[in-house]
Amino acid sequence: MEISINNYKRCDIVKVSGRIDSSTSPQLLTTFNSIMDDGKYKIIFNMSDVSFISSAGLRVLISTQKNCKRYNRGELALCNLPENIKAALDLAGFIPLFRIFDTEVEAVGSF
Amino acid sequence: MEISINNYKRCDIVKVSGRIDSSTSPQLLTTFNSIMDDGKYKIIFNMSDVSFISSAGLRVLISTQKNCKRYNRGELALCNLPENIKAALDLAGFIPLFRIFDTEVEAVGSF
Amino acid sequence: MTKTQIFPGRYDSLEKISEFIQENTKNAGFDGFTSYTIETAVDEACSNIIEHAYGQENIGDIEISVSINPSNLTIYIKDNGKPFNPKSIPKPNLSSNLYERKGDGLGLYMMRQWMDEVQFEFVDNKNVLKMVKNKGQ
Amino acid sequence: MTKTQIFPGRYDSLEKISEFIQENTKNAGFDGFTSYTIETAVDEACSNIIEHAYGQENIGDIEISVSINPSNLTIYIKDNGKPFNPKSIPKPNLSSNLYERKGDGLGLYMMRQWMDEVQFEFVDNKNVLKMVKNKGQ
Ligand SMILES: Nc1ncnc2c1ncn2[C@@H]1O[C@H](COP(=O)(O)OP(=O)(O)O)[C@@H](O)[C@H]1O
Ligand SMILES: Nc1ncnc2c1ncn2[C@@H]1O[C@H](COP(=O)(O)OP(=O)(O)O)[C@@H](O)[C@H]1O
Repeated sequence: MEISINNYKRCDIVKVSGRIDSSTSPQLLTTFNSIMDDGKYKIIFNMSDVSFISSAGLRVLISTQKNCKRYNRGELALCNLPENIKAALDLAGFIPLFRIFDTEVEAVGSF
Repeated sequence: MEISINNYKRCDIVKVSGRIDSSTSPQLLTTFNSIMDDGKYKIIFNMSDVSFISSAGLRVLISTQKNCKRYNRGELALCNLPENIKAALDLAGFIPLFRIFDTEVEAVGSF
Repeated sequence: MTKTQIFPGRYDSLEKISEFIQENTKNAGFDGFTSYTIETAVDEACSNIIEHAYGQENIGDIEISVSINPSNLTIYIKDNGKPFNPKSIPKPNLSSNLYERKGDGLGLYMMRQWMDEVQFEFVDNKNVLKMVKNKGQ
Repeated sequence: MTKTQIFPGRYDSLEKISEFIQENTKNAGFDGFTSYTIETAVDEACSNIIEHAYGQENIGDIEISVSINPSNLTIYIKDNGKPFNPKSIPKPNLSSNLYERKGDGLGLYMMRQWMDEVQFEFVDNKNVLKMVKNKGQ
Protein backbone atom coordinates (compact mmCIF):
# COMPACT_ATOMS: atom_id res chain seq x y z
CA MET A 1 0.00 0.00 0.00
CA GLU A 2 1.19 3.49 -0.83
CA ILE A 3 -0.28 6.64 0.66
CA SER A 4 0.00 10.21 -0.59
CA ILE A 5 -1.40 13.35 0.99
CA ASN A 6 -2.08 16.66 -0.75
CA ASN A 7 -2.95 19.72 1.29
CA TYR A 8 -5.33 22.36 -0.05
CA LYS A 9 -6.65 25.52 1.46
CA ARG A 10 -9.81 24.00 2.92
CA CYS A 11 -9.20 20.25 2.85
CA ASP A 12 -6.63 17.48 2.46
CA ILE A 13 -6.74 14.67 -0.08
CA VAL A 14 -5.48 11.25 0.95
CA LYS A 15 -4.87 8.78 -1.85
CA VAL A 16 -4.02 5.13 -1.38
CA SER A 17 -2.87 2.67 -3.94
CA GLY A 18 -3.08 -1.03 -3.23
CA ARG A 19 -4.81 -3.22 -0.65
CA ILE A 20 -6.41 -2.02 2.57
CA ASP A 21 -6.51 -5.15 4.70
CA SER A 22 -5.62 -6.12 8.29
CA SER A 23 -1.97 -5.79 7.40
CA THR A 24 -2.09 -2.30 5.89
CA SER A 25 -5.08 -0.59 7.51
CA PRO A 26 -3.15 0.51 10.63
CA GLN A 27 -0.96 2.63 8.33
CA LEU A 28 -4.07 4.28 6.87
CA LEU A 29 -5.44 4.98 10.35
CA THR A 30 -2.13 6.55 11.33
CA THR A 31 -2.30 8.79 8.26
CA PHE A 32 -5.80 10.01 9.02
CA ASN A 33 -4.90 10.52 12.68
CA SER A 34 -1.83 12.56 11.83
CA ILE A 35 -3.93 14.91 9.69
CA MET A 36 -6.47 15.29 12.48
CA ASP A 37 -3.66 15.83 14.98
CA ASP A 38 -2.77 18.88 12.91
CA GLY A 39 -6.27 20.20 13.56
CA LYS A 40 -7.53 19.38 10.06
CA TYR A 41 -10.82 17.52 9.85
CA LYS A 42 -11.89 18.05 6.23
CA ILE A 43 -10.46 15.05 4.48
CA ILE A 44 -11.10 13.58 1.06
CA PHE A 45 -10.20 9.96 0.50
CA ASN A 46 -9.49 9.24 -3.17
CA MET A 47 -10.02 5.48 -3.59
CA SER A 48 -9.37 5.20 -7.34
CA ASP A 49 -6.29 3.04 -6.87
CA VAL A 50 -7.56 0.95 -3.94
CA SER A 51 -7.59 -2.63 -5.21
CA PHE A 52 -9.18 -4.21 -2.14
CA ILE A 53 -10.78 -3.19 1.15
CA SER A 54 -11.63 -5.56 3.97
CA SER A 55 -13.68 -4.91 7.08
CA ALA A 56 -10.46 -3.77 8.78
CA GLY A 57 -10.28 -0.94 6.23
CA LEU A 58 -13.96 -0.17 6.62
CA ARG A 59 -13.42 0.18 10.38
CA VAL A 60 -10.78 2.82 9.73
CA LEU A 61 -13.21 4.76 7.56
CA ILE A 62 -15.99 4.73 10.13
CA SER A 63 -13.80 5.71 13.05
CA THR A 64 -12.20 8.51 11.02
CA GLN A 65 -15.62 9.76 9.94
CA LYS A 66 -16.79 9.87 13.58
CA ASN A 67 -13.66 11.72 14.59
CA CYS A 68 -13.90 14.24 11.74
CA LYS A 69 -17.57 14.98 12.31
CA ARG A 70 -17.25 15.51 16.06
CA TYR A 71 -18.15 19.08 17.11
CA ASN A 72 -19.22 19.65 13.49
CA ARG A 73 -15.62 20.37 12.69
CA GLY A 74 -15.35 18.47 9.45
CA GLU A 75 -15.99 15.35 7.49
CA LEU A 76 -14.40 12.45 5.64
CA ALA A 77 -15.64 12.46 2.04
CA LEU A 78 -14.89 9.74 -0.50
CA CYS A 79 -14.20 10.01 -4.20
CA ASN A 80 -13.34 7.98 -7.30
CA LEU A 81 -14.70 4.66 -5.99
CA PRO A 82 -13.97 1.62 -8.14
CA GLU A 83 -17.03 -0.62 -8.61
CA ASN A 84 -15.81 -3.44 -6.33
CA ILE A 85 -14.97 -1.03 -3.54
CA LYS A 86 -18.33 0.65 -3.88
CA ALA A 87 -20.03 -2.76 -3.63
CA ALA A 88 -18.15 -3.47 -0.38
CA LEU A 89 -19.19 -0.10 1.08
CA ASP A 90 -22.73 -0.78 -0.02
CA LEU A 91 -22.81 -4.25 1.56
CA ALA A 92 -21.55 -2.77 4.82
CA GLY A 93 -24.27 -0.09 4.72
CA PHE A 94 -21.69 2.69 4.46
CA ILE A 95 -23.16 4.56 1.50
CA PRO A 96 -25.45 6.79 3.63
CA LEU A 97 -22.60 7.62 6.02
CA PHE A 98 -20.32 9.38 3.56
CA ARG A 99 -20.63 12.00 0.85
CA ILE A 100 -19.30 10.27 -2.26
CA PHE A 101 -18.03 12.18 -5.30
CA ASP A 102 -17.07 11.03 -8.78
CA THR A 103 -13.98 13.23 -8.98
CA GLU A 104 -11.47 14.96 -6.73
CA VAL A 105 -12.50 18.31 -8.20
CA GLU A 106 -16.12 17.85 -7.16
CA ALA A 107 -15.03 16.73 -3.70
CA VAL A 108 -12.64 19.65 -3.16
CA GLY A 109 -15.20 22.03 -4.68
CA SER A 110 -17.75 20.93 -2.07
CA PHE A 111 -15.75 22.13 0.93
CA MET B 1 -15.45 26.48 -29.70
CA GLU B 2 -17.36 24.72 -26.97
CA ILE B 3 -17.77 26.06 -23.45
CA SER B 4 -18.76 24.21 -20.29
CA ILE B 5 -19.27 25.61 -16.82
CA ASN B 6 -19.16 23.71 -13.54
CA ASN B 7 -20.28 25.36 -10.33
CA TYR B 8 -18.65 24.50 -7.00
CA LYS B 9 -19.21 25.84 -3.55
CA ARG B 10 -16.53 28.54 -3.70
CA CYS B 11 -15.71 28.87 -7.40
CA ASP B 12 -16.80 28.11 -10.95
CA ILE B 13 -14.75 26.26 -13.55
CA VAL B 14 -15.05 27.35 -17.18
CA LYS B 15 -13.62 24.98 -19.76
CA VAL B 16 -13.28 25.72 -23.44
CA SER B 17 -12.42 23.37 -26.22
CA GLY B 18 -11.20 24.73 -29.54
CA ARG B 19 -9.97 28.08 -30.81
CA ILE B 20 -10.26 31.41 -29.03
CA ASP B 21 -9.92 33.93 -31.82
CA SER B 22 -11.72 37.10 -32.98
CA SER B 23 -14.61 34.94 -34.11
CA THR B 24 -15.13 33.03 -30.87
CA SER B 25 -13.79 35.27 -28.11
CA PRO B 26 -17.05 37.28 -27.76
CA GLN B 27 -18.75 34.04 -26.70
CA LEU B 28 -16.12 33.49 -24.01
CA LEU B 29 -16.53 37.06 -22.75
CA THR B 30 -20.29 36.54 -22.55
CA THR B 31 -19.73 33.40 -20.51
CA PHE B 32 -17.46 35.10 -18.00
CA ASN B 33 -19.82 38.08 -17.80
CA SER B 34 -22.83 35.89 -17.12
CA ILE B 35 -21.03 34.24 -14.20
CA MET B 36 -20.05 37.63 -12.79
CA ASP B 37 -23.60 38.87 -13.32
CA ASP B 38 -24.63 36.14 -10.88
CA GLY B 39 -22.32 37.74 -8.32
CA LYS B 40 -19.63 35.08 -8.67
CA TYR B 41 -16.10 36.35 -9.13
CA LYS B 42 -13.97 33.31 -8.31
CA ILE B 43 -13.47 31.70 -11.67
CA ILE B 44 -11.09 29.02 -12.86
CA PHE B 45 -10.40 28.79 -16.56
CA ASN B 46 -9.31 25.28 -17.58
CA MET B 47 -7.41 25.72 -20.85
CA SER B 48 -6.41 22.08 -21.45
CA ASP B 49 -8.48 21.81 -24.62
CA VAL B 50 -7.81 25.29 -25.99
CA SER B 51 -6.03 24.75 -29.30
CA PHE B 52 -5.32 28.41 -30.09
CA ILE B 53 -5.58 31.82 -28.46
CA SER B 54 -5.11 35.13 -30.25
CA SER B 55 -4.80 38.60 -28.80
CA ALA B 56 -8.59 38.86 -28.94
CA GLY B 57 -8.74 35.97 -26.47
CA LEU B 58 -6.02 37.47 -24.32
CA ARG B 59 -8.06 40.69 -24.12
CA VAL B 60 -10.98 38.72 -22.71
CA LEU B 61 -8.74 37.23 -20.02
CA ILE B 62 -7.35 40.58 -18.93
CA SER B 63 -10.69 42.34 -18.80
CA THR B 64 -12.24 39.45 -16.88
CA GLN B 65 -9.33 39.42 -14.45
CA LYS B 66 -9.78 43.16 -13.81
CA ASN B 67 -13.49 42.70 -13.29
CA CYS B 68 -13.05 39.74 -10.92
CA LYS B 69 -10.39 41.40 -8.82
CA ARG B 70 -12.27 44.66 -8.37
CA TYR B 71 -13.16 45.33 -4.70
CA ASN B 72 -11.06 42.28 -3.85
CA ARG B 73 -14.09 40.18 -4.60
CA GLY B 74 -12.38 37.40 -6.51
CA GLU B 75 -10.00 36.33 -9.19
CA LEU B 76 -9.65 34.57 -12.52
CA ALA B 77 -7.19 31.69 -12.12
CA LEU B 78 -5.93 29.54 -14.97
CA CYS B 79 -5.17 25.86 -15.07
CA ASN B 80 -4.02 23.04 -17.37
CA LEU B 81 -2.21 25.27 -19.86
CA PRO B 82 -0.93 23.55 -22.99
CA GLU B 83 2.64 24.57 -23.91
CA ASN B 84 1.69 26.71 -26.92
CA ILE B 85 -0.94 28.60 -24.97
CA LYS B 86 1.49 29.17 -22.12
CA ALA B 87 4.01 30.57 -24.61
CA ALA B 88 1.40 33.03 -25.91
CA LEU B 89 0.56 34.17 -22.37
CA ASP B 90 4.25 34.51 -21.65
CA LEU B 91 4.90 36.58 -24.79
CA ALA B 92 2.06 38.90 -23.83
CA GLY B 93 3.47 39.32 -20.33
CA PHE B 94 0.42 37.68 -18.75
CA ILE B 95 2.18 35.14 -16.54
CA PRO B 96 2.51 37.52 -13.56
CA LEU B 97 -1.12 38.60 -13.83
CA PHE B 98 -2.73 35.23 -13.12
CA ARG B 99 -2.33 32.41 -10.67
CA ILE B 100 -1.66 29.37 -12.84
CA PHE B 101 -2.21 25.79 -11.64
CA ASP B 102 -1.28 22.45 -13.15
CA THR B 103 -4.61 20.82 -12.32
CA GLU B 104 -8.23 21.72 -11.63
CA VAL B 105 -7.96 20.18 -8.18
CA GLU B 106 -5.10 22.47 -7.19
CA ALA B 107 -6.98 25.46 -8.56
CA VAL B 108 -10.24 24.62 -6.76
CA GLY B 109 -8.29 23.73 -3.64
CA SER B 110 -6.74 27.21 -3.60
CA PHE B 111 -10.05 29.06 -3.17
CA MET C 1 -9.14 -30.38 -9.07
CA THR C 2 -8.09 -29.30 -5.60
CA LYS C 3 -5.22 -26.99 -4.79
CA THR C 4 -3.89 -26.60 -1.28
CA GLN C 5 -1.50 -24.05 0.10
CA ILE C 6 -0.28 -23.32 3.63
CA PHE C 7 0.39 -19.79 4.79
CA PRO C 8 1.97 -18.52 8.02
CA GLY C 9 -0.66 -16.94 10.30
CA ARG C 10 0.48 -13.37 9.79
CA TYR C 11 -1.30 -10.35 8.32
CA ASP C 12 1.25 -9.99 5.56
CA SER C 13 0.17 -13.43 4.30
CA LEU C 14 -3.18 -11.89 3.33
CA GLU C 15 -1.90 -10.47 0.06
CA LYS C 16 -0.43 -13.82 -1.00
CA ILE C 17 -3.64 -15.56 0.04
CA SER C 18 -5.60 -13.15 -2.17
CA GLU C 19 -3.34 -13.92 -5.12
CA PHE C 20 -3.84 -17.67 -4.57
CA ILE C 21 -7.62 -17.18 -4.46
CA GLN C 22 -7.64 -14.94 -7.54
CA GLU C 23 -5.77 -17.55 -9.58
CA ASN C 24 -8.40 -20.10 -8.68
CA THR C 25 -11.47 -17.92 -9.21
CA LYS C 26 -10.04 -16.96 -12.59
CA ASN C 27 -9.51 -20.60 -13.54
CA ALA C 28 -13.05 -21.35 -12.36
CA GLY C 29 -14.35 -18.70 -14.79
CA PHE C 30 -15.87 -16.26 -12.30
CA ASP C 31 -16.26 -12.64 -13.41
CA GLY C 32 -14.21 -9.87 -11.81
CA PHE C 33 -16.80 -8.83 -9.28
CA THR C 34 -17.64 -12.37 -8.16
CA SER C 35 -13.93 -13.07 -7.76
CA TYR C 36 -13.69 -9.95 -5.63
CA THR C 37 -16.48 -11.16 -3.32
CA ILE C 38 -14.75 -14.53 -2.84
CA GLU C 39 -11.41 -12.83 -2.22
CA THR C 40 -13.11 -10.70 0.42
CA ALA C 41 -14.73 -13.67 2.19
CA VAL C 42 -11.40 -15.52 2.38
CA ASP C 43 -9.56 -12.41 3.57
CA GLU C 44 -12.11 -11.89 6.35
CA ALA C 45 -11.91 -15.55 7.38
CA CYS C 46 -8.12 -15.53 7.54
CA SER C 47 -7.95 -12.19 9.36
CA ASN C 48 -10.32 -13.61 11.97
CA ILE C 49 -8.18 -16.72 12.38
CA ILE C 50 -5.10 -14.62 13.11
CA GLU C 51 -6.93 -12.12 15.31
CA HIS C 52 -9.37 -14.34 17.15
CA ALA C 53 -8.47 -18.04 16.80
CA TYR C 54 -4.73 -17.59 17.27
CA GLY C 55 -5.12 -14.29 19.17
CA GLN C 56 -2.06 -12.77 17.51
CA GLU C 57 0.35 -13.17 14.59
CA ASN C 58 2.89 -16.01 14.20
CA ILE C 59 1.13 -18.58 16.39
CA GLY C 60 0.12 -21.09 13.73
CA ASP C 61 -0.51 -21.70 10.05
CA ILE C 62 -3.54 -21.34 7.83
CA GLU C 63 -4.20 -24.11 5.34
CA ILE C 64 -6.36 -23.29 2.36
CA SER C 65 -7.75 -25.81 -0.15
CA VAL C 66 -9.68 -24.72 -3.19
CA SER C 67 -11.67 -27.14 -5.38
CA ILE C 68 -13.02 -26.08 -8.72
CA ASN C 69 -16.10 -28.22 -9.21
CA PRO C 70 -18.50 -28.29 -12.15
CA SER C 71 -21.14 -26.31 -10.33
CA ASN C 72 -19.19 -24.41 -7.69
CA LEU C 73 -15.95 -23.35 -6.08
CA THR C 74 -15.43 -24.88 -2.63
CA ILE C 75 -12.89 -23.53 -0.20
CA TYR C 76 -11.68 -25.16 3.03
CA ILE C 77 -9.72 -23.07 5.52
CA LYS C 78 -8.12 -24.83 8.48
CA ASP C 79 -6.35 -23.57 11.60
CA ASN C 80 -5.15 -24.95 14.92
CA GLY C 81 -6.41 -22.09 17.04
CA LYS C 82 -9.07 -22.07 19.69
CA PRO C 83 -12.40 -23.63 18.69
CA PHE C 84 -14.90 -21.13 17.33
CA ASN C 85 -18.63 -21.30 17.68
CA PRO C 86 -20.21 -18.75 15.35
CA LYS C 87 -23.71 -19.38 16.75
CA SER C 88 -22.92 -17.09 19.66
CA ILE C 89 -22.06 -14.13 17.44
CA PRO C 90 -24.82 -11.53 17.01
CA LYS C 91 -25.56 -9.84 13.66
CA PRO C 92 -23.73 -6.55 13.21
CA ASN C 93 -25.40 -3.18 13.63
CA LEU C 94 -25.82 -1.71 10.15
CA SER C 95 -27.49 1.50 11.31
CA SER C 96 -27.20 4.43 8.96
CA ASN C 97 -26.92 6.73 11.94
CA LEU C 98 -23.22 7.43 12.24
CA TYR C 99 -23.20 7.67 16.03
CA GLU C 100 -24.97 4.38 16.63
CA ARG C 101 -22.96 2.70 13.96
CA LYS C 102 -20.11 0.34 14.89
CA GLY C 103 -17.28 -0.56 12.57
CA ASP C 104 -16.77 -4.08 13.87
CA GLY C 105 -18.61 -7.32 13.38
CA LEU C 106 -18.63 -6.89 9.58
CA GLY C 107 -16.33 -9.77 8.67
CA LEU C 108 -18.68 -12.72 9.26
CA TYR C 109 -21.54 -10.72 7.79
CA MET C 110 -19.66 -10.07 4.54
CA MET C 111 -18.62 -13.74 4.30
CA ARG C 112 -22.21 -14.88 4.70
CA GLN C 113 -23.65 -12.30 2.33
CA TRP C 114 -21.17 -12.89 -0.44
CA MET C 115 -20.78 -16.71 -0.26
CA ASP C 116 -23.54 -19.24 -0.90
CA GLU C 117 -22.51 -21.47 2.00
CA VAL C 118 -20.44 -20.73 5.11
CA GLN C 119 -19.97 -23.50 7.64
CA PHE C 120 -17.69 -23.77 10.68
CA GLU C 121 -16.71 -27.14 12.18
CA PHE C 122 -14.17 -28.34 14.73
CA VAL C 123 -12.68 -31.62 13.47
CA ASP C 124 -9.56 -33.50 14.61
CA ASN C 125 -8.59 -30.57 16.82
CA LYS C 126 -8.82 -28.16 13.92
CA ASN C 127 -11.20 -25.40 12.98
CA VAL C 128 -12.47 -26.18 9.49
CA LEU C 129 -14.32 -23.46 7.63
CA LYS C 130 -16.07 -24.51 4.45
CA MET C 131 -17.21 -21.82 2.03
CA VAL C 132 -18.95 -22.45 -1.29
CA LYS C 133 -19.64 -20.11 -4.18
CA ASN C 134 -21.97 -21.45 -6.86
CA LYS C 135 -21.22 -20.91 -10.52
CA GLY C 136 -23.42 -19.34 -13.15
CA GLN C 137 -25.69 -17.14 -11.11
CA MET D 1 6.46 26.41 -54.35
CA THR D 2 3.83 29.07 -53.73
CA LYS D 3 0.25 28.41 -52.69
CA THR D 4 -2.38 31.13 -52.76
CA GLN D 5 -5.84 31.14 -51.30
CA ILE D 6 -8.50 33.85 -51.02
CA PHE D 7 -10.77 34.09 -47.99
CA PRO D 8 -13.80 36.30 -47.35
CA GLY D 9 -12.99 39.05 -44.86
CA ARG D 10 -14.99 37.58 -41.99
CA TYR D 11 -13.97 36.35 -38.56
CA ASP D 12 -15.19 32.86 -39.27
CA SER D 13 -12.59 32.64 -42.04
CA LEU D 14 -9.89 32.67 -39.37
CA GLU D 15 -10.21 28.97 -38.61
CA LYS D 16 -9.89 28.04 -42.30
CA ILE D 17 -6.95 30.41 -42.64
CA SER D 18 -5.27 28.65 -39.72
CA GLU D 19 -5.79 25.28 -41.36
CA PHE D 20 -4.27 26.58 -44.61
CA ILE D 21 -1.25 27.93 -42.72
CA GLN D 22 -0.82 24.72 -40.71
CA GLU D 23 -0.71 22.64 -43.89
CA ASN D 24 2.08 24.80 -45.20
CA THR D 25 4.13 25.01 -42.02
CA LYS D 26 3.90 21.25 -41.78
CA ASN D 27 5.10 20.79 -45.36
CA ALA D 28 7.91 23.24 -44.65
CA GLY D 29 9.02 21.02 -41.79
CA PHE D 30 8.52 23.43 -38.88
CA ASP D 31 8.02 21.94 -35.42
CA GLY D 32 4.68 22.22 -33.62
CA PHE D 33 5.55 25.26 -31.57
CA THR D 34 7.07 27.18 -34.49
CA SER D 35 4.00 26.38 -36.58
CA TYR D 36 1.87 27.73 -33.75
CA THR D 37 3.78 31.03 -33.72
CA ILE D 38 3.30 31.44 -37.49
CA GLU D 39 -0.39 30.56 -37.18
CA THR D 40 -0.69 33.24 -34.51
CA ALA D 41 1.04 35.92 -36.59
CA VAL D 42 -1.23 35.25 -39.56
CA ASP D 43 -4.34 35.20 -37.38
CA GLU D 44 -3.41 38.55 -35.86
CA ALA D 45 -2.71 40.04 -39.29
CA CYS D 46 -6.02 38.87 -40.71
CA SER D 47 -8.03 39.92 -37.65
CA ASN D 48 -6.52 43.40 -38.00
CA ILE D 49 -7.42 43.55 -41.69
CA ILE D 50 -11.05 42.80 -40.93
CA GLU D 51 -11.22 45.04 -37.87
CA HIS D 52 -9.05 47.97 -38.90
CA ALA D 53 -8.40 47.96 -42.68
CA TYR D 54 -11.95 47.00 -43.67
CA GLY D 55 -13.48 48.35 -40.47
CA GLN D 56 -16.00 45.49 -40.28
CA GLU D 57 -16.80 42.05 -41.63
CA ASN D 58 -17.85 41.27 -45.24
CA ILE D 59 -16.29 44.31 -46.88
CA GLY D 60 -13.53 42.65 -48.89
CA ASP D 61 -11.35 39.58 -49.27
CA ILE D 62 -8.04 38.51 -47.81
CA GLU D 63 -5.54 36.94 -50.20
CA ILE D 64 -2.82 34.81 -48.67
CA SER D 65 0.20 33.41 -50.52
CA VAL D 66 2.66 31.09 -48.85
CA SER D 67 6.04 30.17 -50.35
CA ILE D 68 8.13 27.39 -48.94
CA ASN D 69 11.70 28.37 -49.74
CA PRO D 70 14.92 26.49 -48.96
CA SER D 71 15.78 28.79 -46.08
CA ASN D 72 12.43 30.20 -45.00
CA LEU D 73 8.67 30.38 -45.23
CA THR D 74 7.41 33.63 -46.76
CA ILE D 75 3.82 34.75 -46.43
CA TYR D 76 2.12 37.60 -48.33
CA ILE D 77 -1.24 38.84 -47.10
CA LYS D 78 -3.16 41.33 -49.28
CA ASP D 79 -6.29 43.35 -48.70
CA ASN D 80 -8.13 46.23 -50.37
CA GLY D 81 -8.86 48.15 -47.19
CA LYS D 82 -7.62 51.52 -46.10
CA PRO D 83 -3.85 52.02 -46.23
CA PHE D 84 -2.07 51.18 -43.02
CA ASN D 85 1.05 52.86 -41.73
CA PRO D 86 2.40 50.83 -38.82
CA LYS D 87 5.08 53.43 -38.04
CA SER D 88 2.47 55.46 -36.15
CA ILE D 89 1.56 52.61 -33.82
CA PRO D 90 3.21 52.73 -30.39
CA LYS D 91 4.52 49.62 -28.64
CA PRO D 92 1.99 48.02 -26.31
CA ASN D 93 2.07 48.43 -22.56
CA LEU D 94 3.28 45.12 -21.11
CA SER D 95 3.14 46.21 -17.48
CA SER D 96 2.81 43.47 -14.95
CA ASN D 97 0.60 45.72 -12.86
CA LEU D 98 -2.93 44.58 -13.64
CA TYR D 99 -4.49 48.01 -13.32
CA GLU D 100 -2.06 49.75 -15.67
CA ARG D 101 -2.16 46.86 -18.04
CA LYS D 102 -4.14 47.16 -21.30
CA GLY D 103 -5.35 44.20 -23.27
CA ASP D 104 -5.06 45.80 -26.71
CA GLY D 105 -2.16 46.50 -28.98
CA LEU D 106 -0.83 42.97 -28.66
CA GLY D 107 -1.45 41.83 -32.24
CA LEU D 108 1.36 43.68 -34.04
CA TYR D 109 3.67 42.97 -31.13
CA MET D 110 3.09 39.20 -31.32
CA MET D 111 3.58 39.25 -35.11
CA ARG D 112 6.89 41.05 -34.75
CA GLN D 113 8.14 38.93 -31.87
CA TRP D 114 7.31 35.62 -33.45
CA MET D 115 8.22 36.29 -37.11
CA ASP D 116 11.70 37.09 -38.39
CA GLU D 117 10.48 39.79 -40.78
CA VAL D 118 7.23 41.80 -40.81
CA GLN D 119 6.84 44.45 -43.48
CA PHE D 120 3.81 46.49 -44.54
CA GLU D 121 3.57 48.11 -47.97
CA PHE D 122 0.83 49.78 -50.00
CA VAL D 123 1.21 48.66 -53.63
CA ASP D 124 -1.25 48.92 -56.53
CA ASN D 125 -3.96 50.12 -54.15
CA LYS D 126 -3.49 47.12 -51.92
CA ASN D 127 -2.05 46.61 -48.47
CA VAL D 128 0.66 43.98 -48.80
CA LEU D 129 2.00 42.45 -45.63
CA LYS D 130 5.10 40.32 -46.00
CA MET D 131 6.07 38.01 -43.13
CA VAL D 132 9.05 35.69 -43.11
CA LYS D 133 9.96 32.86 -40.78
CA ASN D 134 13.44 31.43 -41.19
CA LYS D 135 14.00 27.70 -41.07
CA GLY D 136 16.35 25.77 -38.85
CA GLN D 137 16.78 28.09 -35.91
N1 LIG E 1 -12.06 -17.64 13.52
C1 LIG E 1 -12.55 -17.13 14.66
N2 LIG E 1 -12.16 -17.64 15.85
C2 LIG E 1 -12.66 -17.13 17.00
N3 LIG E 1 -13.54 -16.12 17.08
C3 LIG E 1 -13.97 -15.58 15.95
C4 LIG E 1 -13.51 -16.05 14.68
N4 LIG E 1 -14.11 -15.33 13.72
C5 LIG E 1 -14.91 -14.43 14.34
N5 LIG E 1 -14.83 -14.58 15.68
C6 LIG E 1 -15.61 -13.84 16.68
O1 LIG E 1 -16.71 -13.26 16.03
C7 LIG E 1 -16.73 -11.84 16.17
C8 LIG E 1 -17.26 -11.21 14.88
O2 LIG E 1 -16.31 -11.42 13.86
P1 LIG E 1 -16.33 -10.50 12.59
O3 LIG E 1 -17.70 -10.46 12.05
O4 LIG E 1 -15.28 -10.95 11.65
O5 LIG E 1 -16.00 -9.05 13.11
P2 LIG E 1 -14.75 -8.45 13.92
O6 LIG E 1 -13.60 -9.34 13.65
O7 LIG E 1 -14.64 -7.11 13.32
O8 LIG E 1 -15.17 -8.41 15.37
C9 LIG E 1 -15.32 -11.49 16.50
O9 LIG E 1 -15.26 -10.33 17.25
C10 LIG E 1 -14.85 -12.70 17.30
O10 LIG E 1 -15.28 -12.57 18.65
N1 LIG F 1 -4.24 46.13 -41.00
C1 LIG F 1 -4.43 47.25 -40.31
N2 LIG F 1 -5.06 48.29 -40.90
C2 LIG F 1 -5.27 49.42 -40.21
N3 LIG F 1 -4.89 49.63 -38.93
C3 LIG F 1 -4.28 48.62 -38.30
C4 LIG F 1 -4.01 47.41 -38.95
N4 LIG F 1 -3.38 46.61 -38.07
C5 LIG F 1 -3.24 47.32 -36.94
N5 LIG F 1 -3.79 48.53 -37.05
C6 LIG F 1 -3.78 49.61 -36.04
O1 LIG F 1 -2.76 49.29 -35.11
C7 LIG F 1 -3.29 49.18 -33.80
C8 LIG F 1 -2.59 48.09 -33.04
O2 LIG F 1 -2.91 46.85 -33.61
P1 LIG F 1 -2.73 45.54 -32.82
O3 LIG F 1 -1.35 45.54 -32.25
O4 LIG F 1 -3.09 44.39 -33.66
O5 LIG F 1 -3.72 45.66 -31.58
P2 LIG F 1 -5.29 45.87 -31.51
O6 LIG F 1 -5.86 45.37 -32.78
O7 LIG F 1 -5.63 45.05 -30.32
O8 LIG F 1 -5.50 47.33 -31.27
C9 LIG F 1 -4.76 48.94 -34.01
O9 LIG F 1 -5.52 49.41 -32.92
C10 LIG F 1 -5.04 49.71 -35.26
O10 LIG F 1 -5.26 51.07 -34.96
